[in-house]
Amino acid sequence: MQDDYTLAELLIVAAAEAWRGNGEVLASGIGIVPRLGAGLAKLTHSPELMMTDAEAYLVEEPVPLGPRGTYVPRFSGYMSFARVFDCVWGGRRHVMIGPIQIDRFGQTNLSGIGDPFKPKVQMLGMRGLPGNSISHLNSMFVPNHGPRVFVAGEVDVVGGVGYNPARWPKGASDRHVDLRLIVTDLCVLDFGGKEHAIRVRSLHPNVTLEQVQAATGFPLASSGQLPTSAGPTAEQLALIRRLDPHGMRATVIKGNPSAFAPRATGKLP
Amino acid sequence: MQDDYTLAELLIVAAAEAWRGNGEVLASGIGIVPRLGAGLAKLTHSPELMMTDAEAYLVEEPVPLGPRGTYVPRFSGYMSFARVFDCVWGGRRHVMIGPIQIDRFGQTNLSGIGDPFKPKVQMLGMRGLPGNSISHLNSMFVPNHGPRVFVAGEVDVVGGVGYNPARWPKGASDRHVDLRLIVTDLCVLDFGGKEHAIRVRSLHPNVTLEQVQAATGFPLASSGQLPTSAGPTAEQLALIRRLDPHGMRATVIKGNPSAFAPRATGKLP
Amino acid sequence: MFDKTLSAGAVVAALKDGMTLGIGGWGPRRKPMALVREILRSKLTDLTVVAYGGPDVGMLCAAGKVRRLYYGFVSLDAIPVEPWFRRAREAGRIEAHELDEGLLQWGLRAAAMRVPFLPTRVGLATDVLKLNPDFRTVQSPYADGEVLLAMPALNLDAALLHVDRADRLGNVQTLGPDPYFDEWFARAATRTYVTCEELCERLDLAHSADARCNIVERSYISGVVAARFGAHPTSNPPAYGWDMEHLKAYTGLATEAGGWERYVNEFVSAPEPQYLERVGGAARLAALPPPVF
Amino acid sequence: MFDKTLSAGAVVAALKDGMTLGIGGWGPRRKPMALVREILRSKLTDLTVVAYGGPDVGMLCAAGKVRRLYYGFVSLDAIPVEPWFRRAREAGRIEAHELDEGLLQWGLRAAAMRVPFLPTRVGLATDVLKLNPDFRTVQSPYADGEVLLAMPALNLDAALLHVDRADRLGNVQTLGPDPYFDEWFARAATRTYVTCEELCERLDLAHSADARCNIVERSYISGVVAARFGAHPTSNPPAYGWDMEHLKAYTGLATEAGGWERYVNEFVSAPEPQYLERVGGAARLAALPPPVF
Repeated sequence: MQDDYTLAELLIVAAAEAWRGNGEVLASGIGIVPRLGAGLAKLTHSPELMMTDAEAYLVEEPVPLGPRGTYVPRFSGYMSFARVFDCVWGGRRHVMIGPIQIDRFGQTNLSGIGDPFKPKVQMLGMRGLPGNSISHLNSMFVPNHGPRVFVAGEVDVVGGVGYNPARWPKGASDRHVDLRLIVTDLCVLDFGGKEHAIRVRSLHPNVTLEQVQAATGFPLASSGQLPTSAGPTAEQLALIRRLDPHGMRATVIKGNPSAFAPRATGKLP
Repeated sequence: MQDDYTLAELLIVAAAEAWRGNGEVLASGIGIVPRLGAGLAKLTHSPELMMTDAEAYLVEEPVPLGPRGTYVPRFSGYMSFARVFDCVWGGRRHVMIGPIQIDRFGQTNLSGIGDPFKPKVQMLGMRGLPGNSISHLNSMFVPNHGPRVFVAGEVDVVGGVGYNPARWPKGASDRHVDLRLIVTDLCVLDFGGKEHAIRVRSLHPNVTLEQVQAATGFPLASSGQLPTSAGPTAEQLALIRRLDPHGMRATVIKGNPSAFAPRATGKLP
Repeated sequence: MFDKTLSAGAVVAALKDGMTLGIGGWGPRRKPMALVREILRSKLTDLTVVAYGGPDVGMLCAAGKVRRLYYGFVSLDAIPVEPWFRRAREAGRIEAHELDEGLLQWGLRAAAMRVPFLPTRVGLATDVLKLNPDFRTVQSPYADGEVLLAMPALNLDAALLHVDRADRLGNVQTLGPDPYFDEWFARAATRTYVTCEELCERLDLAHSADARCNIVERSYISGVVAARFGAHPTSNPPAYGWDMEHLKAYTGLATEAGGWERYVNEFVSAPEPQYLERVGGAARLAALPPPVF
Repeated sequence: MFDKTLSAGAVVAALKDGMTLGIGGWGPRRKPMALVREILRSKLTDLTVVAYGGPDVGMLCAAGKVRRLYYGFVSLDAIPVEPWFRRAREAGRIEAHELDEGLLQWGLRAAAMRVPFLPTRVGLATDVLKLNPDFRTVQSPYADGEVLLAMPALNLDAALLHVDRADRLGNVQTLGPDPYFDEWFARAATRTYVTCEELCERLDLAHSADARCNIVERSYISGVVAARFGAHPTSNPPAYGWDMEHLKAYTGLATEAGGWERYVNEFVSAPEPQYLERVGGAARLAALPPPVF
């Protein structure tokens, strides 16, 4: 019974762990899984987290995704875009976003593919990546773990800073840089390797380290026996359903597979 | 009949002239005469002036002084203290204040008398003088023209900047410094002398240039025949009464003399 | 008193080729689209645009009006990448000064405070520096000696905003939950023009109780244009939501040959009253629901 | 959930000698006087105080708690110069870092944004530089090359604020027309303690409609103290005005021998409930009229 959950639901639980023990920070989950993860964290292990209604107000009860029916969010505080930047620069925030590229240094790209002066594919732009990454806790979500995301060299456009000494001007301070988790459809990574190298922290069910390494453009650190990523408890699953009453989490991973579905080997897009 | 006005009323009219032709600036008159002057300017020659309720809102009709009875100010905009500084630094303001000392450079002091590290008399502090004086139009009001106010050397504590080259660090910009009028109980001064020297612009009735010079700690510029400062017209007087229904202007100059009262010569406190 | 009202055409006539324009709002939210459409109808060109971009930026790019663009993103929110902006970028047609979102407002604040720069860590160690090769660093003169990015002031020749209410004197109010950075666009600009849903004779007489919704004092407002639904197809919360149906059709045209000409012919070439009819008329627009996140 | 409520005594016990304290409010407006009185009752000393000063600063000076003071003014408004501050200054008893008012908030913003300084023209060519000999200038790295004052961050160990409403989680609201710079004191501080007129279990449940009155997010609020009339004798608009009768008596004592001891004996030595009785009780305080300007 307890094993009756989807991969997306497992990812939500894994994402929620990013916000554990952060203290009182604004938990910003951008996208369905990160947002549900933040909400789950607040409703379980970390009630001190702050959260917005995804518009301009703070709430103490995470707002469910999608049409709200009769549910009306109640506001405990104000968080306009202007205040978001004050919050970001002040450092009391932890955001999880889905970059289009991540490199071995943890540098991230949301701007585009190719030459930034004439991109092959223009994406969103820098958005808040430079500010987020240099100011407060950051985590990432990757629903399609592969070498196009985890690139072999540097990302095409560095939006979010990482642990790449060559990028830092002399005298500049990286003291607030603190990259935490990368939750992917294959595994959970962190920056616990040597000199903040990206390290495998846990593998999702039926995923091998070799599969993960093959899907990654750079060598991953890992140590000893890797645990299997935990799926939701019955309580967590109930909370996830409450936070996502319309089942939008089913759209995150193609086919919405069970967490225990067999994986194709040599996954290379 | 038209000559039936007090010195304070003449000073209000003189103060109002400071705001003529400024364009759309926040007119801040600190103290009874400057405030009434600003209100009079707005109600007559300069309706484009902005004004506050002396608290946090902008009004289009100057708020009368003192208890308001049934009058309720109506607000056209917001001007919190935070926004005042944004307005000041942006430069679209003209303030008239009453410094305790003014020197030949137009430098002003509201902080105290004597050594700033152990003042003989502590006054208000810098307040907004450094920011006002370096950012936008400034005028001054002196109800007791004498050498204690118009000091021989530099003011004891420079709060408001002036045209004193020795005070400006190399590379600093004084391009927004623009000192306008000084309205005193004897005369109206401006900064139209050589290299912004303080110059007599008009004399109040029954006041001579010699009296003014004798009451001033530094040489004043002046040129040709000096006009007599204009008193209020009947219309202006009616507006002044409307803006000051409780007659607070009577408290500004000791004894609330007529504008035409004889002056003691050699006025030296 | 005095009267700052004018037509959208008069606003655009006051703008000059080569100017730096700031555009208020945020993505597909409260954009001064009636003024943007008026620019599209004009010969104005060679613009430097500073914006948290939405269809305003996309349309100006599509029409070839933009030479240089300062932006943190250009997005329609539910449609993550603005399609016409994407085309212009991928064609290398605009000089793209991509910025962090917070850095953009910092540059506006520098201009507002009339300082040449404001320091920050944000942008260091990123390609913000590659895309803005004129940016310099500055060292703290204190014991820390830290090297920071000196974000230069983004001085604007003009800012364009859409607000809920304005009066003839230039007093303005926005009623939505977030004023975005409109205040800072105005303070950074030599002149600011607003369109408004409701034009009042005097806001102090009509809406004194909402004075705290005044986003910037009227000394920053040079001109006021009455333009009910002037933000369409972007949202103007809480009055109306964005028009996703329209934005989807607009997006679809970006991958069609002659798509922009079709959009212009259908929606831009005729004056504003016809535009409002062609997008469904007042009753439909007033009923556009606010988006739910 | 969690609960940040504590007593005024516990707040003061958490403060240490030599700390830098920021105090919110403005002159005789919305000062956290219940916390100031609690400091007066304690042995806490050797403080660096940053404030737009009113009786908070005056009382701390009178009690010899202040070693160093950063201020733009210290005033009771209708009584232009705070009398006890004046005495301390004229006796040369405090290290006075007199600032321009705008410069003070600029230093708080620098701390809030965690940059070592923010540039400005304000303070150049004035004795701000004499009274703050540690201040340095910085040169713009751009073509203008302008030399500006580098206002250093005013980093606070703790900030003390008074608000209208707070909840146990640390959410706060102020209802007056002007929030002053309380937000920036909080953001500049490692920890912030607030007193509140009304303590709620949950502001989102009790006063959601006023959420825009939230001056800073609760991550900046370390502790919440229930203190009805906690701003007395300063004003807490719109709820109550300042107590000019009390402030006049307080001012009168400044020129009497043993005046401070008398003030302490009469008003400070007994705990807060007695204080409120001695200044006239709740009915009188609730009826103190707002000042008219």
